[in-house]
Amino acid sequence: MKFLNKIVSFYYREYKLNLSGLQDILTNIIFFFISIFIFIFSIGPDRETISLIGVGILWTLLLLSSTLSLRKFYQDDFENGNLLITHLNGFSFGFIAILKTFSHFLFVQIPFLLSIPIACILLNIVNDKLIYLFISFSIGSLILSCLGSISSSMNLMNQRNFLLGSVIVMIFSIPVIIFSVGIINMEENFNSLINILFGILLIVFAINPWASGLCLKLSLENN
Amino acid sequence: MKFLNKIVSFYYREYKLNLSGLQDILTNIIFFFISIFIFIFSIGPDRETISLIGVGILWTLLLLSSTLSLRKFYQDDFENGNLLITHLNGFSFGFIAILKTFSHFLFVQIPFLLSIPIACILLNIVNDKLIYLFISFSIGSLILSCLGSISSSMNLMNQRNFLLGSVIVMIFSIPVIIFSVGIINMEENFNSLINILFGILLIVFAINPWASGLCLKLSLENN
Amino acid sequence: MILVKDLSIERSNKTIFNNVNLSLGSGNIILLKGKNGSGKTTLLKTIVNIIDPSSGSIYWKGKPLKKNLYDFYNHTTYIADKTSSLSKLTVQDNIKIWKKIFLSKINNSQIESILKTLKLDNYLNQKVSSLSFGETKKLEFLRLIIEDKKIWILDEPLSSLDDESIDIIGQTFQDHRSKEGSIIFSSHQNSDIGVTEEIRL
Amino acid sequence: MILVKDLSIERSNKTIFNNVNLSLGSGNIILLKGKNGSGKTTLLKTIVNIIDPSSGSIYWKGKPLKKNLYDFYNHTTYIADKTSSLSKLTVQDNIKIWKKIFLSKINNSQIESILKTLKLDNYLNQKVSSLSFGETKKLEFLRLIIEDKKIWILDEPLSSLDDESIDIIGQTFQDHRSKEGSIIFSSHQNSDIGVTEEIRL
Amino acid sequence: MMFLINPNKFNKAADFLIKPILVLSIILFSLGLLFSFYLSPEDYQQGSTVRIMYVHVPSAWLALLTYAIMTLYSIAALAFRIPFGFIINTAVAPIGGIFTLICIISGSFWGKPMWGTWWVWDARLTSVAILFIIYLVIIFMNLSFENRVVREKVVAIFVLVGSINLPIVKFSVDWWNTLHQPATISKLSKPNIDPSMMIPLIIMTFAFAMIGLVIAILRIKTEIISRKSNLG
Ligand code: HEM
Ligand SMILES: Nc1ncnc2c1ncn2[C@@H]1O[C@H](COP(=O)(O)OP(=O)(O)OP(=O)(O)O)[C@@H](O)[C@H]1O
Ligand SMILES: Nc1ncnc2c1ncn2[C@@H]1O[C@H](COP(=O)(O)OP(=O)(O)OP(=O)(O)O)[C@@H](O)[C@H]1O
Ligand SMILES: [Mg+2]
Ligand SMILES: [Mg+2]
Repeated sequence: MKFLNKIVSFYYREYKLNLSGLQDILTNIIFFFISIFIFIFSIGPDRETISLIGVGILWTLLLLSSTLSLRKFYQDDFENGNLLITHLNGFSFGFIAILKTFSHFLFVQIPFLLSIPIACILLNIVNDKLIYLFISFSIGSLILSCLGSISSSMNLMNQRNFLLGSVIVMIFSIPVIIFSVGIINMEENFNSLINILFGILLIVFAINPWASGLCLKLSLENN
Repeated sequence: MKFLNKIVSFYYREYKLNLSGLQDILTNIIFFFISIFIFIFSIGPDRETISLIGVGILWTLLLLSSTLSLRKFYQDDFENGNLLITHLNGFSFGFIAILKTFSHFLFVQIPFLLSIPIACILLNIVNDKLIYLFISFSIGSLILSCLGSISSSMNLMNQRNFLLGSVIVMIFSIPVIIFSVGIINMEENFNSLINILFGILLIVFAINPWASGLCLKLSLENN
Repeated sequence: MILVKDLSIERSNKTIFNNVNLSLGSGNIILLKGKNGSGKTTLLKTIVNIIDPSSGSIYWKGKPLKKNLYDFYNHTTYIADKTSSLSKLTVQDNIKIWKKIFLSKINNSQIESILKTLKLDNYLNQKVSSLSFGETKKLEFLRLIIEDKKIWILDEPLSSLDDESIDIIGQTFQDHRSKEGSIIFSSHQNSDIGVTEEIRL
Repeated sequence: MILVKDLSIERSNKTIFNNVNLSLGSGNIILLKGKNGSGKTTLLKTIVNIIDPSSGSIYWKGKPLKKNLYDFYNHTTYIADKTSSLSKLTVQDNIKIWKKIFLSKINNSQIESILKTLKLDNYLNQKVSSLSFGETKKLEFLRLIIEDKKIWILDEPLSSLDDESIDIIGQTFQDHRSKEGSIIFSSHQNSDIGVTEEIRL
Repeated sequence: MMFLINPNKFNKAADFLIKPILVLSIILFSLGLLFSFYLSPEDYQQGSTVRIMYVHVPSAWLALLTYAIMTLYSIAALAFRIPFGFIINTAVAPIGGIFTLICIISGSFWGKPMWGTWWVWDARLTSVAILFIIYLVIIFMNLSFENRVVREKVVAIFVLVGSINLPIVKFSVDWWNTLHQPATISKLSKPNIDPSMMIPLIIMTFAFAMIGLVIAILRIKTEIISRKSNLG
């Protein structure tokens, strides 16, 4: 009970923090929409092509904008000592990683997921695909959050080369992207593909607390 | 002479900060190419489609990279007091803004511009467009640097209305980019279009030191 | 309750200190002294298990610390030499957040009275980033009251404070001691704050 | 050389201080004292023209400061209450950068000897982020030597330093004074560091 | 064979072997150049551009081989706690990266006359490009992580995960219908390639391998030294 309460208050804190960083989220979303406009303009008014590549574009933009927010993942908490406080407050580093991953999903990815319907209208993606899109996007963005957690905790130990973490995330997300784009275009065996995606999610989800936790501990030790 | 020397050492410092060597520039470039890969993976290997949206992809990535680095623009220097030191070292705030904008252009945008020719090979963009592309990209990225300077200096003030302001500045980049994307596809009146782009550059370039300088001064005052 | 035995620490192959022993019982106030770079912060961090010692061991209630870590954390407040309040939020918001995350049972009037003694009551709606250095530091001490733990581990709590505030902190230390609490803190200053033991590094 | 006349400052409609007067001539060492939040940092920031005063004026060499700002900056080193060294870089890199940006004519052997007296010579290749709090603070003082200016404006230079380092700083202050330099600094501590005037806020 | 997993033994073996290998590599390389530029025939379809093959194919093979070696050593290092594996990873990655780069560049120069473009997004080319990026990331990880113990583990894990890409590179031509030349030599029983091209190819492959080996030995030796003095 006490533990549950602590988790709730953890999210209260995250909420307060993210709200004050509203600008970052807005910047991400604006980036997202500007990019969509860019594509629409560069392709021209040919609606066929747009809807053909729309899903791919959405996926790429999802990935890119989650790299945009990677720096926020642990960096701030690490620098102002709140990572340590949270640990001393009774959360193991692995568990902090899980909490933070969800928080990233909640406060960064969800706003995106919500803007997907609008993006679909712009990109002329037919309505009956929307539900597939949504499911695959939710799973995919959770995967991205997990990968992001790992790479940005690694980045704490490597304060010089910030982009390296993002590059690693992106390499690992290539298979995810291939599968997820495939899902939309192969409606018949939707289920088996989504299962694969789900499998990937489970794997990264299991690795995440272990890997991120280790990196967090080491980076605090060396600070 | 002394002043010139100081400018040189300003860039020495920026260099040390931004790039702890060649590897950082290279990581930047890798990031760029991986993003291209991801686009290709999600869109599919069809050469026609790729060359159709190739320019769009490049612009999106340019936008992404400058959004990614927005936070580095003034935030770090502001927080660790180096903004103040630079000012006390004899640079007015407006001039600091100019220097910083160029530094952003140098260390963030230039690596991109340099990798554009290779990217064009990968994206199957025909050679004779390359020169147009290059010109419009150079101007466009300078515009983005100026807008980035304004918006991230506004962001320093950390007050709700200014947060919104910085987002609005971001929105200004929409017409610029859309316009520049258009340039490539309208080769006939390239010259007149590039002149318009150049005009926009001059305007933001003139506003930048004034607006950013003011924001920097105010944010230091209220810190 | 805390027992440190023959603790040695190396970092990047440099020995920082060797064979430190200390024991912190209830009602003790231990002052760590030493030159800059002598390893005070390192020692305190080792006690809260952020840094692994090269040799030696730490016990909590007779058991090795690592075995019993979260129970130890449950009884400990650690305040580092940097402040942890969120500078973008107001003082009030920070207090609210602390109250939530530490599941504090302190009621508001108590907090108000403490804020008043610390002279922070006028700044409730001010952003932490615009507080003076000392005020941020004093704000940090609120955590001691909000967390309400037995053991306080404080890194340079007295630096940058005016004499009046130091007296208030000293008062708080004595209160805590009379409630069987224990404190270990580092400082460069000599103030008579009721220290029961002094350890030099 | 610096003359502050009837300076008052308000922030967010709160008066922080009223009618402060001071004059800093060559060879003067002024100590600012006052409680936490009394406005010491604010006063120093006003003197270096980061904060605009609500009323009153500041003169530099007889002329209003604003008219003559960059000449003033040319003669002034300001060290704030936060450190400005870049924590990702090593001590050596930081020194190198400072030497470049301040166009310093100090040669390396001089810097080495200062590093030795400050006991920082062993840390040249260590990242600033892994230095102890006091060591970072001492590193900051190198700027005084590297910049080599007439007027030093220092915000709480003595906090978190051990007695030995404080003595060294005191020595440096006296040296500077004998070279007709002037210093204004704030502190909560009472150390006999050769202060010529004390101002209470 | 202990010299393959023990730094000290490796050092001794390397001191003994390095000169012969160096000599051998010089001989093989000049021989290979001679063969591929003067003694081998032009292809009736491709003309003299076929000579690119003698650079392209060996470098491609060695790029793959290097990664395979790194994978094996990563397994050894992680599963059997043989720290020599970490040394190999650090030392050998740049060599593999350079081979991959040579493969890509020579392939592009070959592709321009053959396919009409420098680059197409077919499965083999894409997977090789990813291989190159994986090499680069490994190199940069080695350069930029500060904590050596963590860095080595992270790199080794990354090498292992990245090895999924290896079979994709190798078999992409069989699995998918691609533009790229299918394997010709792998069918050992009956190579459908002319012996006059086969000989220079094999000589060049060995020459490349020997050159790579010389650089690798030197890099491994410096790596061992820097680990001992704890500089890295
Ligand atoms: C940038 C473009 C290219 C890349 C990245 C590339 C990559 C590779 C790789 C990785 C291999 C080794 C495959 C294996 O061991 O089975 C290979 C072999 C080969 N490549 Fe390429 N290649 C490229 C372009 C070309 C072109 C344009 C041609 C000629 C039309 C070509 C002809 C060959 C041949 C004949 C082999 C030997 C196949 C064998 O005998 O197994 N490649 N290439
Ligand atoms: N990661 C590290 N690598 C190498 N040396 C380190 C590392 N972290 C700390 N040190 C060194 O350990 C020593 C002890 O540091 P510590 O912060 O414990 O000192 P301290 O007693 O708290 O000093 P102060 O009074 O200045 O706060 C310092 O000399 C510091 O440079
Ligand atoms: N932007 C602001 N808005 C409102 N009040 C402010 C602002 N900035 C500073 N203050 C207030 O001004 C007062 C003076 O702050 P200052 O930092 O000058 O104090 P100080 O004398 O340096 O204290 P310390 O000894 O703690 O460093 C503080 O009470 C602070 O809360
Ligand atoms: Mg300390
Ligand atoms: Mg102050």
